[in-house]
Amino acid sequence: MMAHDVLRIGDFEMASRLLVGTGKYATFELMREALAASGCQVVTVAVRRERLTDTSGRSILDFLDPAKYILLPNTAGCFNADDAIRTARLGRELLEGLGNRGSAWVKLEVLGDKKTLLPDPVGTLEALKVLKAEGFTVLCYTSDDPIMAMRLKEAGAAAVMPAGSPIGSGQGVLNPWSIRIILEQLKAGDESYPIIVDAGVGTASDVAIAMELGADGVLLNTGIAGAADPVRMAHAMRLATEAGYLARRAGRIPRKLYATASSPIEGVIGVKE
Amino acid sequence: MMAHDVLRIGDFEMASRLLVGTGKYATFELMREALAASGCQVVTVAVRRERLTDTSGRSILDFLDPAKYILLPNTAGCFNADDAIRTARLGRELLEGLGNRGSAWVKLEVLGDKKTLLPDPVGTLEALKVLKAEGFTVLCYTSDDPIMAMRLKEAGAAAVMPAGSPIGSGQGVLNPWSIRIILEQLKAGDESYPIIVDAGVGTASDVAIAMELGADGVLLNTGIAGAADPVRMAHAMRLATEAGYLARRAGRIPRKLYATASSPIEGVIGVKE
Amino acid sequence: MMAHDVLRIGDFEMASRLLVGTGKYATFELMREALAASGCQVVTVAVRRERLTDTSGRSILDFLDPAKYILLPNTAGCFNADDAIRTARLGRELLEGLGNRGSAWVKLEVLGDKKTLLPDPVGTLEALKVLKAEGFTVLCYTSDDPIMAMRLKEAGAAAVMPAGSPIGSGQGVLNPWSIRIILEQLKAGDESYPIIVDAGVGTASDVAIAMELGADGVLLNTGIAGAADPVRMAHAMRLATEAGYLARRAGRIPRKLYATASSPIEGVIGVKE
Amino acid sequence: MMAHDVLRIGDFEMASRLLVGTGKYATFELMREALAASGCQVVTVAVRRERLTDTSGRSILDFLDPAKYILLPNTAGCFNADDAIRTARLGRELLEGLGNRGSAWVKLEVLGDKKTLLPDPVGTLEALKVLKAEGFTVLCYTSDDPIMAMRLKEAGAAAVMPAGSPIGSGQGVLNPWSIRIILEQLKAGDESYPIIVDAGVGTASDVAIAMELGADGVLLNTGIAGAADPVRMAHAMRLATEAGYLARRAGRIPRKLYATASSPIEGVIGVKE
Amino acid sequence: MQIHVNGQPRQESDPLSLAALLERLSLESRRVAVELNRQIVPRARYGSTQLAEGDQLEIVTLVGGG
Amino acid sequence: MQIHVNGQPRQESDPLSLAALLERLSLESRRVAVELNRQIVPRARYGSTQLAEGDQLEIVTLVGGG
Amino acid sequence: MQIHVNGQPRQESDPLSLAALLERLSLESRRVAVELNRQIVPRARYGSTQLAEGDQLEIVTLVGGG
Amino acid sequence: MQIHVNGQPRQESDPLSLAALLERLSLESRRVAVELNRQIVPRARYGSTQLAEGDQLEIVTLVGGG
Repeated sequence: MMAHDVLRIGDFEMASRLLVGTGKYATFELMREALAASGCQVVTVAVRRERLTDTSGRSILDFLDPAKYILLPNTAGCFNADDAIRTARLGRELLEGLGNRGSAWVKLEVLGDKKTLLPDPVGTLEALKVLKAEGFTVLCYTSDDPIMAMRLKEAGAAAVMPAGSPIGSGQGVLNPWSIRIILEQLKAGDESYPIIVDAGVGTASDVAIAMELGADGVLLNTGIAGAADPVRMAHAMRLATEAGYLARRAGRIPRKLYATASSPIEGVIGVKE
Repeated sequence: MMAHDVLRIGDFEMASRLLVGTGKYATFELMREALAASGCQVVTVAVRRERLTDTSGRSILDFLDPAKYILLPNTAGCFNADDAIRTARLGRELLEGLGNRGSAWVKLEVLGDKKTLLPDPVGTLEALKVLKAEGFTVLCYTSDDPIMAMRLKEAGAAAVMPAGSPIGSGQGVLNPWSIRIILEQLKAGDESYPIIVDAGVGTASDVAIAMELGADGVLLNTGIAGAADPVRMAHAMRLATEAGYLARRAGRIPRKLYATASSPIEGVIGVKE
Repeated sequence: MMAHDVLRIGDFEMASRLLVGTGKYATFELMREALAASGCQVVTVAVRRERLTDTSGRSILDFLDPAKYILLPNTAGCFNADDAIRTARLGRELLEGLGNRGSAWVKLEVLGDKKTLLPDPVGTLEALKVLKAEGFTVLCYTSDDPIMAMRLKEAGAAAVMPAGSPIGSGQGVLNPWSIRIILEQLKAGDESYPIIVDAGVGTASDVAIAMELGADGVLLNTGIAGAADPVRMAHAMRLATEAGYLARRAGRIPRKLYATASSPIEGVIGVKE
Repeated sequence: MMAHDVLRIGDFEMASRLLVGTGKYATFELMREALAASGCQVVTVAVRRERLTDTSGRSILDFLDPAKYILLPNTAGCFNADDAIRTARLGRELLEGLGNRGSAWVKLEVLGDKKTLLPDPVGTLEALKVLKAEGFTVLCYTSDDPIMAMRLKEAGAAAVMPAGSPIGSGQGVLNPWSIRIILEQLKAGDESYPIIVDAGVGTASDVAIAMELGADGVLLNTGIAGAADPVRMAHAMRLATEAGYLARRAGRIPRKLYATASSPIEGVIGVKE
Repeated sequence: MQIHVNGQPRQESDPLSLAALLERLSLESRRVAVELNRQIVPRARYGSTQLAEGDQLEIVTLVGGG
Repeated sequence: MQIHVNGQPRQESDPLSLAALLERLSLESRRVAVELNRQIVPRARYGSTQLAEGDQLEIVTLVGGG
Repeated sequence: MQIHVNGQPRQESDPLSLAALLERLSLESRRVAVELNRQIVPRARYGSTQLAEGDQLEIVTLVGGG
Repeated sequence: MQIHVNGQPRQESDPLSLAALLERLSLESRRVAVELNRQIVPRARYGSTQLAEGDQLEIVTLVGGG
């Protein structure tokens, strides 16, 4: 139905505007089922040291059909530009080894603080420039600071991903006004520039709100993985993404303090006319 | 998928939890298309005096397939109990004439004021008692006052329909705390008692929020009919109803001020272990 | 300072727009100090059965200087019109015995439910009519339902006192839109009709918001009595009442999505002109 | 009253926690009257090129009693670090010439964009380091990004001044959660580190909310200068600052969904005991 | 005779049955409901119901509403 | 005789005036109000009001409230 | 000679000291600060500072701001 | 010789190629990426890469993340 409405980020195209993380599921089987229910085509993955002992032998890769999903490696856990750059390179090497096209892009996270996991603007900008020069398609996780978002776009980010609220906080979009400003400023004269709301989503309405504001997509993980029933929540998130996307384009009615009748006000019985 | 999850109001059962009004569409054809896109099974209609001159000859009834929709007559436009009672009886007579099973129920509205179109609690309670005695299955439109909602249930309302905000205002659920209290109080020991959020819905996320609060359904009209593209908005509303319903049952993550990592915090490169 | 701005309710005049309850203080001495810090002139009191055994012998009356405070007896704790009427009469009898002018008025509360302590609209209206006929100046505690508020005014309430949120909940004004509608509707063509926001106030900004909406005053109890430092909070509430009252009349700047410079934008150094 | 509660920023001490701007008043006389009503001790001023023709001959300095006010020069209007640094130096030179102690500090603004007037994090950090090295006491205007606020503190800012919302927007504190995080993070183990909410304040309750969150002070200009009656609004802002400050320290009651009676629930008449 | 239909006065020559009036107004009886002097007239009795001077009629149908 | 005061039964020897009862309960009449069988008794009549078997009394005072 | 003051070109006859320029512009030296070719000129040196062809001057004062 | 793998010291007998080390750790080369002294080693060179005293290795793989 929305074939003409695919989301484009760099050379990547996706029909689903919901991007889903693969962390924190009770089992790989549950993750696989939830991802299927979410209808997503892009899944994020993290790069971590191999455990050198008691490896279960099971790998997440056995549960992510490469024909079905594009992997988006992130630099989660990095608290400075250098670690993020090294992690991005290792992610690319890994995905090339797997022949996965996700090797061409990265979700850049340079975190500023372990308690908030909010991004460090300066470190993110620094790492972006290096990775961009190395040919990466860089999607930048950032705060909802409109100026920082603009600086990242100017520095060559393929997409800017403002946080609705802190990672895993489930608070949804805490400051819709900032997201609106980011959308208006970064899309001015460049309507198709992709803005993805990343992090903080707790439930379906949070996703619908982000899409209604005009975001091109939503990336989430904990909202699904942490739900009591991740598969059902994944389904809810998929529907909410479409609902918000359609509502945005359908042109909502304005908000008013007072009422407007939906039934005719003339022709009521008992009135002398 | 949700066959076991039908919504029951009196003897009526409906798989769709979205109830849609038929007012204010540019054309009957557009209305028919929007209703189809909404996936609703119940549509509200109003009772009005026949125009005795220049009747277009076209009737809304020619655009509502009786095999597909249950009609729910309302008493919109009535500002006292007596007019509402008479209107309800006329609606029943009309639907019986059409052999439509909707003759057994009515959406009771006794409005208090032309500017807000908010319900008159006293008049509504009075009309409810009379109609209930006459065998009607009465769905009561009311404000979000929890005590009034309880009085209406006690007086025999088959369903209570609190307004999220004034009719057609597009403000969504202005006071989710009141709706929560209504849900907790009226469903205490009676989980299946139906509460439908009626009026004020402006866009998809408003519907999702109402369902996430625990409402059994949403009734709306202007949010769809008044949208720039009613068919697309109807589709959005259908998806949002399901999204909110699923999210409610999926058990959302709690809201927290601070973050929780979605990627593992151990095993990041560059760390001495 | 605001001598020309006294608040009038029936024949009562008060310079302070903050009305304070006398319940739930740790000691009578603390209550007296907090009331003094609040600057209030009207204090509410409840009518209760004399304890017939082990009376401490101490009475609240010994801590309320009749020269300083007008007592406003309430009907708190009554869950039907009859009990409220009897309680109001007993309150009048008590205040007459004390020669306190507060005998002429009453804060009418007919509660609908022990858990929410929200008012019963029907019972309140019924009791109002009886007490009004008996010559009482009746201040009606009610929900934020605009139609019910109008019905109470029409039935002769000297003032309508909508709840911002449930008594003692500390949630402040949960639905400012409803309060705005109440203010606009009840004051239309009758600007001086008194609307007092009663119940739910948790902190100073809640009071300021209520006054900025256009309320004529605020009545609170738990917000002060339940604070860690009631005397300091009483002082804060007094200042917030004046702040909100002044701000309302000062004509605030409009809300805008974007910025407007407060410093001149011309004459910055380094620019070729 | 709060002598022990003076606000300290670097070597500066002020009893009033409200800092007020001097821009956009209709006349210097009105400004002087509004500043007096605000009770502020610190006023911000901008540095601009002398008009070389038709100078009215009147200077703002004739309306700011140096015995009464500490001047705080800002770098408003600068869109890069270099201009901000030069402007700060010129401001110092000017105040030294006037023998005003305000020559020792500066309110640093490096703006990122003419439409939002939001701060440029990178440019602000760069200018801060230079000015700090030159011995300035630097107060940094910044967004509500918690990480950026921390970076500025780490780089030696004497105070961090997050925006509640865009300058002159009158939207108040759009994201209280971010301000809370900033306060908790920057004051952790350093309780007296000053955080001033700067910009966006529209009315008295906005100020009270900022102070209740735990801010050490509020800086505003348009909220007063743009009001219909600036002197009255200045008075309201002064009271709201104190109200919020006291309420914060008084320890507010918790927020609850349900009610708690303020009158005793026992001893109501008509009950068999 | 004069009767009132939907709040408006009409001159009609009697005798006139309700069925005849509806026909004259070209209204399909299946799609209307009728109140005669505040009492609903069952569809089956439209033919046998004779109208009289001063009768107050409400003839309604279904329209779009919310 | 048995009377009820504030919902509780009490044995009292009659004759007993309301004033005497209040004294017995060491209640200051200026600070109470009294309902006898749902009718308020004006303070002036406390002395002349004799209580009888089965009387229902409500004796109230003012307490802190919001 | 031509100099630039606050971004605008001016023709002035030299020799001209900064103090003389300020006087010519009727600016009170106590209430201005001056940048000459991006270097601040201390107030004490206004008299001894001679301006030359192409000099860039910024002469600023304090105005209302937030 | 001593090398460091993922931040931990290991004793290994040389000569030892990277490929051999991976085998010893029973790691599938297709599913790891390796940094040797902060330089990524292309998969093709695992066999020809000889490890030496003090080498710092990072051996990583993909895991779930958001």
